[in-house]
Amino acid sequence: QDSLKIGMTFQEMNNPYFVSMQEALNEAAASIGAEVVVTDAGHNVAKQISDVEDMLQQGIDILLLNPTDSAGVEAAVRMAKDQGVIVVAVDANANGPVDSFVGSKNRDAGYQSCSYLAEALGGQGEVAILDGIPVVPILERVEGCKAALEEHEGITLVDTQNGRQDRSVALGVVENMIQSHPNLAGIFSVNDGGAMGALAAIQGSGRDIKLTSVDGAPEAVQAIAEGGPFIQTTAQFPRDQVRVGLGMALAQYWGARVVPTEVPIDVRTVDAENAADFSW
Amino acid sequence: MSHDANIGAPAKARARQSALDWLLHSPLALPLVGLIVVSTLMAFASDNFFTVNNILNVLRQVSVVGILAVGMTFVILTGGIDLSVGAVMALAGTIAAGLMVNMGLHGGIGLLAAVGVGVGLGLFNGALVAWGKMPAIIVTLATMGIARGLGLIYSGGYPISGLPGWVSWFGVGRIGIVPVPVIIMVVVYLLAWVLLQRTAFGRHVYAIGGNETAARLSGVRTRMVKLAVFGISGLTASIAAIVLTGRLMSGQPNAGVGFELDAIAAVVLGGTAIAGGRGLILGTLIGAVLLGILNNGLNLMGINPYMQDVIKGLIILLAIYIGREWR
Amino acid sequence: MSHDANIGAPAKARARQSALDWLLHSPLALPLVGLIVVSTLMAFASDNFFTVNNILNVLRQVSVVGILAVGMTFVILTGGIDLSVGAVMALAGTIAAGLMVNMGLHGGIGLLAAVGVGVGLGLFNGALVAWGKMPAIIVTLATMGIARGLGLIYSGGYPISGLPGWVSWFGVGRIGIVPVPVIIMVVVYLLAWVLLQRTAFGRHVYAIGGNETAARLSGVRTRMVKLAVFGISGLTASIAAIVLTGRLMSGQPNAGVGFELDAIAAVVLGGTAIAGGRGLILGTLIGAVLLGILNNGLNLMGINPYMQDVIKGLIILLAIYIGREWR
Amino acid sequence: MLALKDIRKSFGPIEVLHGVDLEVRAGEVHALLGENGAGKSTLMKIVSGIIQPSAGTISIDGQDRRFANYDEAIAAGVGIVFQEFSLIPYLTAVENMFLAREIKNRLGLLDRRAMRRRAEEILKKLEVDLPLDVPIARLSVAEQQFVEIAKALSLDARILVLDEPTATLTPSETEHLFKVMRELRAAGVAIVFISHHLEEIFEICDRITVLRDGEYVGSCAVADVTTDQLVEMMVGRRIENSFPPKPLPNPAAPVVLEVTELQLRRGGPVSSFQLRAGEILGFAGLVGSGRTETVLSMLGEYPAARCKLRIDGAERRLRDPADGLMHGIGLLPESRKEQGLITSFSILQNVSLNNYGKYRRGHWFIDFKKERACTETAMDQVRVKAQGAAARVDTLSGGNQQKVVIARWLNHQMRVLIFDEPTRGIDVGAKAEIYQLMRDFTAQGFAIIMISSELTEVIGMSDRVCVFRSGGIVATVEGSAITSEEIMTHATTGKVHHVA
Ligand SMILES: Nc1ncnc2c1ncn2[C@@H]1O[C@H](COP(=O)(O)OP(=O)(O)OP(=O)(O)O)[C@@H](O)[C@H]1O
Ligand SMILES: Nc1ncnc2c1ncn2[C@@H]1O[C@H](COP(=O)(O)OP(=O)(O)OP(=O)(O)O)[C@@H](O)[C@H]1O
Ligand SMILES: [Mg+2]
Ligand SMILES: [Mg+2]
Repeated sequence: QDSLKIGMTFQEMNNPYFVSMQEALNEAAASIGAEVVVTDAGHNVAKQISDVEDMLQQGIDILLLNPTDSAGVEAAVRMAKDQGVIVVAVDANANGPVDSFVGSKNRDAGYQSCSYLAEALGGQGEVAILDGIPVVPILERVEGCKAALEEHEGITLVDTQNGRQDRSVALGVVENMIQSHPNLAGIFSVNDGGAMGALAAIQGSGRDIKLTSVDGAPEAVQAIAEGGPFIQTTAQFPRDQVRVGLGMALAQYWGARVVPTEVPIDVRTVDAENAADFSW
Repeated sequence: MSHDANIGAPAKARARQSALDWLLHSPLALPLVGLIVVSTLMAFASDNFFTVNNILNVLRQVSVVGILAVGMTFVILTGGIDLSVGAVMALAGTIAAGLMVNMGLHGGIGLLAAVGVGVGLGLFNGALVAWGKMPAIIVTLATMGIARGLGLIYSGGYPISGLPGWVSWFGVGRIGIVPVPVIIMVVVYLLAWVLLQRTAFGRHVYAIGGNETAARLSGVRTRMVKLAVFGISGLTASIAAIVLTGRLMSGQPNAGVGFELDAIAAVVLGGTAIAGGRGLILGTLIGAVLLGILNNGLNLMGINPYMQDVIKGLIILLAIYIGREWR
Repeated sequence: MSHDANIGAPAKARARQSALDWLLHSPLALPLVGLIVVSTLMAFASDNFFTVNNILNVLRQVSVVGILAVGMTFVILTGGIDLSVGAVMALAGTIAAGLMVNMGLHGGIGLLAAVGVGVGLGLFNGALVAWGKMPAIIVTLATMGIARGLGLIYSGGYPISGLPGWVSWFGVGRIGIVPVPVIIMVVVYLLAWVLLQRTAFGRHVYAIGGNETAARLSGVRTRMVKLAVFGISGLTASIAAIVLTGRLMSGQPNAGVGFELDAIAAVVLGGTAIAGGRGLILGTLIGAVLLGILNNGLNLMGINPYMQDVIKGLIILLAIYIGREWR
Repeated sequence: MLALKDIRKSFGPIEVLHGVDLEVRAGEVHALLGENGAGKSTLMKIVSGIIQPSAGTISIDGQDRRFANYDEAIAAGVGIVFQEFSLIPYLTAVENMFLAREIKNRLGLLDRRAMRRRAEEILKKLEVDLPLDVPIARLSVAEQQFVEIAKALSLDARILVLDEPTATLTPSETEHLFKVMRELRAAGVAIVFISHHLEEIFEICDRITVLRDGEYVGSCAVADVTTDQLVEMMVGRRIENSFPPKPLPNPAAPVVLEVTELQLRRGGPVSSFQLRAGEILGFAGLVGSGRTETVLSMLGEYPAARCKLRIDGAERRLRDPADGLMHGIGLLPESRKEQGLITSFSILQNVSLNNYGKYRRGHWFIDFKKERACTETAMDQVRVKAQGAAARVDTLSGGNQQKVVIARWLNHQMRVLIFDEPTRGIDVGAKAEIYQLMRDFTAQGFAIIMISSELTEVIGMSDRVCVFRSGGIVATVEGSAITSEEIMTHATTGKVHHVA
């Protein structure tokens, strides 16, 4: 048989987070002489299932699955397993007989960012959440954030709006948030894409509002290093996720029978102090 | 297909009556040429393309948009448009899943509820267009927002999973080797063909798209017909919802974003005039399959996803450009 | 506005000549009523709404879609549609940013490149529609995919940041207290008004939407006019790209997804007939502001985002329904 | 059988029918006469329930009736052929005829064979041979008119309204129609017939009712009036000698336009003709003989298999009508609604549509004052009856709409005008004015091609006549040879040379 064939389906690919994942995958695959097929679901579960079906037609051996939606891709997981393909979920888990799941501790990430925000505000003031597309990792971040905020008596959550993780949408949404809450002191964005829009809105308003987020995207890290409203992001490790994920899959490919079903990847705070040294 | 059915072919073709001639002047010429050209290209580019397995695979992938495109064809034939189909489908699927999972209701009720939601919203659109005299594009744009919002409110943003196993039959089941969604799609197309070509209602659909005032003056109940076509669009959206729910095994309030554009593309690639009055349902099926083959083939060829958008766009343009000569 | 210029208002209004009367029979009546009703509602619901600050805020938010809607108005008046504006805008912005950042070219060249990309793609659409005789909806749908793909290929999926500081002037700068994007938008509208109401070209735009065959047979160069309207749509997309790039301070290949639908909604809410031939550019401005106020007001009121979609949809329906009486 | 009493109708503040009476008996053909805009079509739309009267009563067989829509009128036995077509372009003739009244089989599905049979019967009665399986958009205007008539006949109406059915028919086709009308009359059907062709009135009608400006002028038996009296009733004045005198032929006049080779489609005949300065060149022929297609091909609007033409002796290619305009060639199309007017525009905007060069201010802008002044002059020239230059053209009567399109071209300095059925639907008074305008135009050294299916008009106006048959010119007649016999002989039996 010819060389090992790895398929990876991404929920989206116009986000540096997933683009860097793909880069790490290509490097890793090149080092073992494997072939890589990549698809972009564009946040569309139905397309993601079709993409997986098409990859199965191409005879992949390993499927790295970055699900658009955990429940929705179950059919794809089952189909892959039926054809004897090894399935590892990356970044977000998938329902069904997944061999292993490698992903960030998203609840922790939300918790860390919002604790940081609350402390930076001295435990006092109004904060808002800039929500995103309702998928499990994002919902977990919001959950973690709320838990952190509740630990501070003086902090009130005054608004939750959806920026759809999109810079241009978030910009408008946060502008309105700022208008409607004259005392707003802090914003938590569920990801850096939305945070960059929020940052533009805060800077445009000239108000003193602190911003935290999740991801550790290069742009965000740079903004944090420069100082200003964007004070912290809880970094994930997309390259490491895919490296570990591929490792899990390969282990099984080589015959390992006891592969960890879940490998949580730690997250780490990036703020003005360590931003200069951080990159994915 | 009979000649009467073939609206849009010039007189000369009839006179000569040869089948090839008829085809060349039929509105199906474009879609067929596109289909053949694209399939041939794909077959050359990828060994995996022309296998029974992959062809069934493509048809299964096409089924959801293909079913949506049936209702869209009715609406477009009357000169309207329905931008809400994707959102209505998502809402219908979400509510059906919700009723089955959260309320523990019998599955049949869930499916009925899906149909009820789809047809209900379709009739809502239709009533506003027909009696409210509002432009379809803006009515259905608004309904699209409303349906998405309702779906998210109903589900709280979470997808609804934990459906009874039999639901997956609609999405991944097979009868013989033929996937169930494909069979459902074919049945829907057959019914649509009968309705459009063999009933008075169908003639009225074409008549309204051709000249609404004249149709009304001739005694066609234009408002009822418009109400009905939007109802049909809602119905096909809910059938698509059932198939999709079976495929995703969950209710997804966010599913089907942009499917309305795919459905429109299928209809127009299928040779139906966007201004209404001319077109064949068979063309829509070919258009939908064409789109499916593009998606599938480009994936099989392992083309960079960014590049796929560009190539897909160019091929659609090319297909329409070639087809234009035959009109 | 001169009466002669006011294509689409019925004759009677002219005869009586009272301003109120004219307004009631003008296609602007609907958008104005909508604007007033919605503003009043918002003002009651939120104290923050009727402040100078917030009104400028709304106008600034509206500017991008508002500028896109100008080109869309031209296209829709001829009976076409342009679904590619959002994607063309994103591509123009991305390429401009890329040229400034990666190639270190002078900023002016970046802006020129944005305009070049926008106008170029617009003319591409226009040529296919006018000479290729292809339906606008499908041509621009294909261009939308192509432009998005090209943007992603060019940027590799990363946003392009690190723009020179002066670029932000276009997005967040102010002259006096008035934001620069608002000024740009107003200038674009003024130019469009002059073009549509004061020049032969404008009349030809309306004529093509009213009856293309008649216009062509009487010697209007319909193909050139169609080419031009798509070119204008590309131009306004590139102007919107400059404003957006200034607001985001980065080139975003995936910016503006769905903006084409917002622009269409603004045009139609503004009283322009989707079939072409009738409408006023001022209506589009009102429509765009109306949409902006809805977004802003619902946010100010702190309404659950899912609920906002529903309310927005219902208000749009209501506005069009009320307006319909005046047509 | 049908009696209308004191019918009034207002559109907004303007009353267009000021108390009109009409009585039609079973088994008679009743002519409804009046100038353009007199209110004939409006009255007939009231009879058929398409619009509602503001006041007055309609009674059928002595019973008061009120129709909320056309369907109710049909149920009461009323059928109408509209002045403006009410056909669906992409449906076939059969489908159009049975639209909303389809014959169904036991399953509720269409019984297409039965409908086809019935359609063939009706068309046979009319002695027309139409392709039945083709979308009617592919048929000529006259063929469409027959579909329209057949559609009304298929209703088996007891009261049949024909609103200018002959405007698009040639004499022989009109004869077929009259034959059917006579049969219907014998069967006791009451027919209301509207036409601007007075000789037709005398041929087919039993009694007449005349309207003038929405006023009821009177009714009488046809046998009791002369043409002159009739015209005077309609117009309120006498009209002399409708065709202006022809100038002497001038063989030395320069050829302004020459078509050296024109083949409409491969395998068809190749035609050529010359148009001289100062002449009116008539194009005669039966319906569908290719006159319209010939001029549209010349202008680049239709793709011809071959087309070579010279303008002022220089070889030119016209890619579209805009090129024609540039070379001073203008076209008045045969179907005003589909091809002539922008119905959402005012009269003013329609007239100035292709002539903004005239109203420039600066390089770019429209001079509204000048535009209005010029338009009003042109409107006066053709006597458009309207509330003003700002009125929307879709509120005008059919004839007035036609005049607006004529005004558009008078407003230009054109060297060649192509008039395709210029007086279709125009009343006698206005016709004379249009004829005079055409002569004035050629007297300035300009030239006109006039396509007309009205033989008297062709004979009365043309200096030379090209006769068409099967897509090509089979003969050109001039001077005293221009007689109806000569033209009809060529049009029906002329030899066509097919060229590969
Ligand atoms: N919808 C309308 N709104 C306003 N005015 C109208 C409308 N329809 C008709 N009119 C006016 O009513 C008058 C009568 O028109 P009508 O069409 O009945 O004339 P007609 O006698 O049939 O003329 P023609 O011989 O030219 O067909 C005209 O002055 C016309 O402008
Ligand atoms: N749009 C069209 N497409 C195809 N064939 C057409 C079209 N219009 C007309 N024809 C056919 O072309 C032939 C010539 O039609 P044309 O309209 O030029 O005739 P005409 O002599 O002007 O007669 P009239 O105008 O009185 O109907 C006819 O046989 C007609 O059926
Ligand atoms: Mg009339
Ligand atoms: Mg003709």
